[in-house]
Amino acid sequence: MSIRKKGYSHWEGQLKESAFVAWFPLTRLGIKLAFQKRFFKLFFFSAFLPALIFLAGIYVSERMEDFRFMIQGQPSFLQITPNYFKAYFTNSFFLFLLVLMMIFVGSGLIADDLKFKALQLYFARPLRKVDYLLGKMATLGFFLLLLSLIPGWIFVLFKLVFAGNFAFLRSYPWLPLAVVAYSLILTLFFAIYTLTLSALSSNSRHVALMIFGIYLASDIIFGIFYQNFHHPYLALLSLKLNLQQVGAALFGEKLFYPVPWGWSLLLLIMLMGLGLAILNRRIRSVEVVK
Amino acid sequence: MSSLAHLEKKKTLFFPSVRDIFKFYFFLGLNSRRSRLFLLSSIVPIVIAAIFKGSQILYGQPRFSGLFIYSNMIMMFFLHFLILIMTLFFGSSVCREEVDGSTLPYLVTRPLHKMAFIVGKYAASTLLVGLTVIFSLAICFLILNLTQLGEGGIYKVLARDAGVLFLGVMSYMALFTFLGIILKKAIFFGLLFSFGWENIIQYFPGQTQRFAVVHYLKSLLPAMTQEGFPFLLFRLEPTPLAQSILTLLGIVIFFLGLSCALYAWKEFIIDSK
Amino acid sequence: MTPAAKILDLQRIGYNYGQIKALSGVSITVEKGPVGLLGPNGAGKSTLLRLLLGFLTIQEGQGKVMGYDVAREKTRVRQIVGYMPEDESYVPGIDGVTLTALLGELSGMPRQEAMKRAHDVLFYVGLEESRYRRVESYSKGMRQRLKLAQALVHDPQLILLDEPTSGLDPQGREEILELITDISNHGVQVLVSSHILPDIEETCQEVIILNQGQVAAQGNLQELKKLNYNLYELKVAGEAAPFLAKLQERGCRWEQEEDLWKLYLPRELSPRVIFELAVEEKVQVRHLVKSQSRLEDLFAQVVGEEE
Amino acid sequence: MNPVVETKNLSKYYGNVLGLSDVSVEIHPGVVGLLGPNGAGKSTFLKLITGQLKPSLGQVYVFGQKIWNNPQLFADIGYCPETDAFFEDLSGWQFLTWMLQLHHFSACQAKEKANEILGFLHLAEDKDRLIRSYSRGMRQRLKIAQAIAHDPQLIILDEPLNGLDPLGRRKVIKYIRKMGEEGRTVIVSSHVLPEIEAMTKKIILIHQGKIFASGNIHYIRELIDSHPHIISIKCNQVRDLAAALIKAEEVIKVFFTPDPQEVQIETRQRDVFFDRLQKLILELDLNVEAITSPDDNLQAVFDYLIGEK
Repeated sequence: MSIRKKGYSHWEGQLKESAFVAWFPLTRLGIKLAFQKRFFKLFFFSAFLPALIFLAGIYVSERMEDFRFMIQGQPSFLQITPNYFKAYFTNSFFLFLLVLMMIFVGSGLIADDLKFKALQLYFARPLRKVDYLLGKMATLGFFLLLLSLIPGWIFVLFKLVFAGNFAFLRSYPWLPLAVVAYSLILTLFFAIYTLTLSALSSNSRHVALMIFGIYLASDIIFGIFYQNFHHPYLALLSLKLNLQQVGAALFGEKLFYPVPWGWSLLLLIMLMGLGLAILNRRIRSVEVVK
Repeated sequence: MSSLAHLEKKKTLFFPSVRDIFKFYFFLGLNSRRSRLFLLSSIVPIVIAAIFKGSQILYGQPRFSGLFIYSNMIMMFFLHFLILIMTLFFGSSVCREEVDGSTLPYLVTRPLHKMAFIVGKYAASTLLVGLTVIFSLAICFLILNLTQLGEGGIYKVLARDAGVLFLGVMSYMALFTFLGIILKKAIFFGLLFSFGWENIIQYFPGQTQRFAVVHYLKSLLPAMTQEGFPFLLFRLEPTPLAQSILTLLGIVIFFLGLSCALYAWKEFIIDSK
Repeated sequence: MTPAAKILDLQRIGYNYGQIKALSGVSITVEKGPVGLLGPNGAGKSTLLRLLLGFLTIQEGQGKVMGYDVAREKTRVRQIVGYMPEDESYVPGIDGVTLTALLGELSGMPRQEAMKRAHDVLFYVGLEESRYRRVESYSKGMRQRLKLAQALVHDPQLILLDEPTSGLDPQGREEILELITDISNHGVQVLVSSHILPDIEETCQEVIILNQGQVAAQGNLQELKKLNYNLYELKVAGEAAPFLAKLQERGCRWEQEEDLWKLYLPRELSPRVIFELAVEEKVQVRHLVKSQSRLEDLFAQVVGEEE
Repeated sequence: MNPVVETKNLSKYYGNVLGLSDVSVEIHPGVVGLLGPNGAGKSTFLKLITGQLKPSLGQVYVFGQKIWNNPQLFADIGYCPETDAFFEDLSGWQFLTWMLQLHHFSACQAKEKANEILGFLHLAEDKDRLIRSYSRGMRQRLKIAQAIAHDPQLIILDEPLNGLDPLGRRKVIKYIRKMGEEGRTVIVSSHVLPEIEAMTKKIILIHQGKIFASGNIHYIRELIDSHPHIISIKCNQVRDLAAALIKAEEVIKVFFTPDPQEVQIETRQRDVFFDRLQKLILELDLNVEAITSPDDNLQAVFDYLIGEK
């Protein structure tokens, strides 16, 4: 018989030397915390409404005959072409939904760690700054991809299923890749945007105000200028329009404004770079006051 | 008790308390990092105005006159965006900031009239935001109307707009002060109110729009040309001038009074961290 | 475990926060714990710990923790070191087990193992009943224990404890100190940083005294204490003044500290004289300790009392 | 004389959580130590007597008046909260002058008083630094400064010595004693027993939201004199001493500890015992290393009262 001795006991396991996904526990935590928020579940499920509506549209497009009595003529928007995907991915309401999602999930991600001084707990572990950021970004990525990548592929899949043939994919073999590319750009941009603002303040409520305010302000400012100058390059001022431009280009559709979409992409990448630089400065294991 | 006698002399008067609280928070508002950041956002319209003017100088007469741009774009940017964001930040912090930051004990253990705290801090925030906004507005105005500064009539426009913005700041600040006392998530509900409710309700005809603060503010401004402003489109059925001003002041008094009463009655539990 | 490795091997470490000098020329070698890091507020204790963990980058000199270079082998150091920070720090919204397991996982433990171990260490620090409660509802004492638990979750070879008893009541303090001693007895090296002297006295054999960013004294606690003067501490019941006056006639020097008298007895004088005079003057010696100069005196002597 | 602070059947519940239960005390000028473990209700009590919380039941009178919603009383009250919170964007000096101005002092007077108190608490050098850059000890001293800067008659300090180093502690303790001697009322809460002991003999023991005892330490000691005292003696010839002590009738128990140089005895009559002990030491010509009473401190009283031992 052996008796478990009172007092400290050692752990007999082996620590993983270098974990490729060292950041994953942080992601899991972020997702868990998001679902704990009041009203979040309600918001989360209603965020899928646009996707459901578009999915219904795909069904209708294949059963046009059955719905003839409801729809006069041959509505162009029910042609399932890349334009249909552009309509889902670049509509303002969808992007606004993503912003709201970021406010819910992301405003406290770093701000709360700063407020409750949790960074020193994390960084006392073999966790690098990159791991920390990846973990936080993956949390946002989870929600963003769930609203962009997943519906996009489901649209493709259901189009094939409803049609019963691969004609659609044969016409647009690159479409699933476009969905991936655009989803990734959306996700990366929003994740870095949110994290940067979240790292700027330790009060998550102010972060929420900034996430919302900056996004909206950039669009309003564009509106004001465009009203007067009618110059298409002004579209670069609006965060929303830059995303929409890139989206339109990736789906091979007409751009919203006649500006080379490369500029928009470049601008977004530069903003992301700036965000990462700020994050690198702001995330320290201990606050050092001089 | 010996100290009682000399206490009698020092009655806590409401107005001196308001004055001291006001002075403190005005100073703090100018000196704290967070509030400076939000006050700085009032530079944005100045930059916009400067760009308009610059392009006018470089490329000649644009589509719209300076005064038109001022009253249809800059003023609307203030009215529909900037003062909302700023009052939401300052208003919801009036009480919540002290509770979250655990600084309330320093204030409630001073010989200050209880309601004076809310009134004083409200006044400081309102004046801070109001002055910043009016200052920024005036600069925009001057920039855009550089060539017409000789015409005396245009200053009336500026005075009127400044008045409207200040009234707006006063009423929104009172509303958000109240929200900050009753709600923990005042910012979320404030955003919902100011960019959801206030916008949507303008599109409804009849009496419905009278439930939005912005309705009364717009009633004070002349009807606007609605030339292709999708985000400003609304169907205004204005309320008479005097009635609008009275309603706005009523909103201020109502929400400020409610905030004071609630603050004096409620106890705030600061947990020891 | 590498038994040969010294816990600390620091050579002329310097660190400045901008203009402010935090540490300069700190050289410390410690073979074996438990070791105490002692010094007044602002002496540089926390800075030193932060340097050891690589939170701050060493500006001058070099250092090794458990044989690993703190500048170049940060990840290794952090894997075998547990850190209990001084300030309140936690992740709100989750319970104690989740938090502890999360941090275990971040140290490289497999998920299920981390969960199991989290339960174990929480039991060990005495948080078994509040394991499933949200950490923000924890009391001060419980948070302190939680911080200790998370420092232990990955079974480190060395734990760094920054002010482990700050803000605790006597009972809580005693329990934490007992835990520290127990951990140390089970082969984990311990470094305690504290300005509370009895904390160090109770748990450590080695002590390093920091003052104004420099090492003021270092060595074995017992030996450091012996550099003393012939000092007695006593409390008396009765009229103390005439008794002390008589002692002074015999060549004693005394100081009063609160209700305690510190008596510096000339070496040639036997302590018997205290009792003789006490009986003579009808006072009672209620408390007498032949002090080997308490750590506090050592501290005051080394650090120097400003007045 | 009327008490400075008086509570009658004071109780406080946070929702259904007990904070304080049925506390009736009278506090007179001088230093009073409020003692109890974490979560005992000390802070709740202090918040109630400073009117930050509304009593669930009972009354609080300060200077003979109800304190809740009676801010004019604060002209003569100083309060040092336990929480480490500040207006971080101000410098220490700005913070103090503004707090003084909230006492309706003129800017001039406020500056003068602020400078004086900062100098006294050794913060003068750092007065223009932002509070966010202050060290823990500095923050603590600043917190004490704002409580005493306006020269109040009633000073309420919640854990004032937390985070101070020994030298800082000694200074603050000295100052607290001085304020008590000046005839002010100082209420200090702490869970560190020797600190309270160093400040005052008047204590209030609080635990589980209730007052377990209040009064002079010695008075409390007498109250519970049925609790036997333990005295430990370290010397050479321990066994001779023990043999002699066994015969003494005031000694209840004599026992040895693992230390071969130590003997412990238990007695209910300390006076008689110590007289005998001194004589024995001289008679037997003992070389005494130490005489201590392991339980002669607040901790023992406390443990005894709450039944921990």
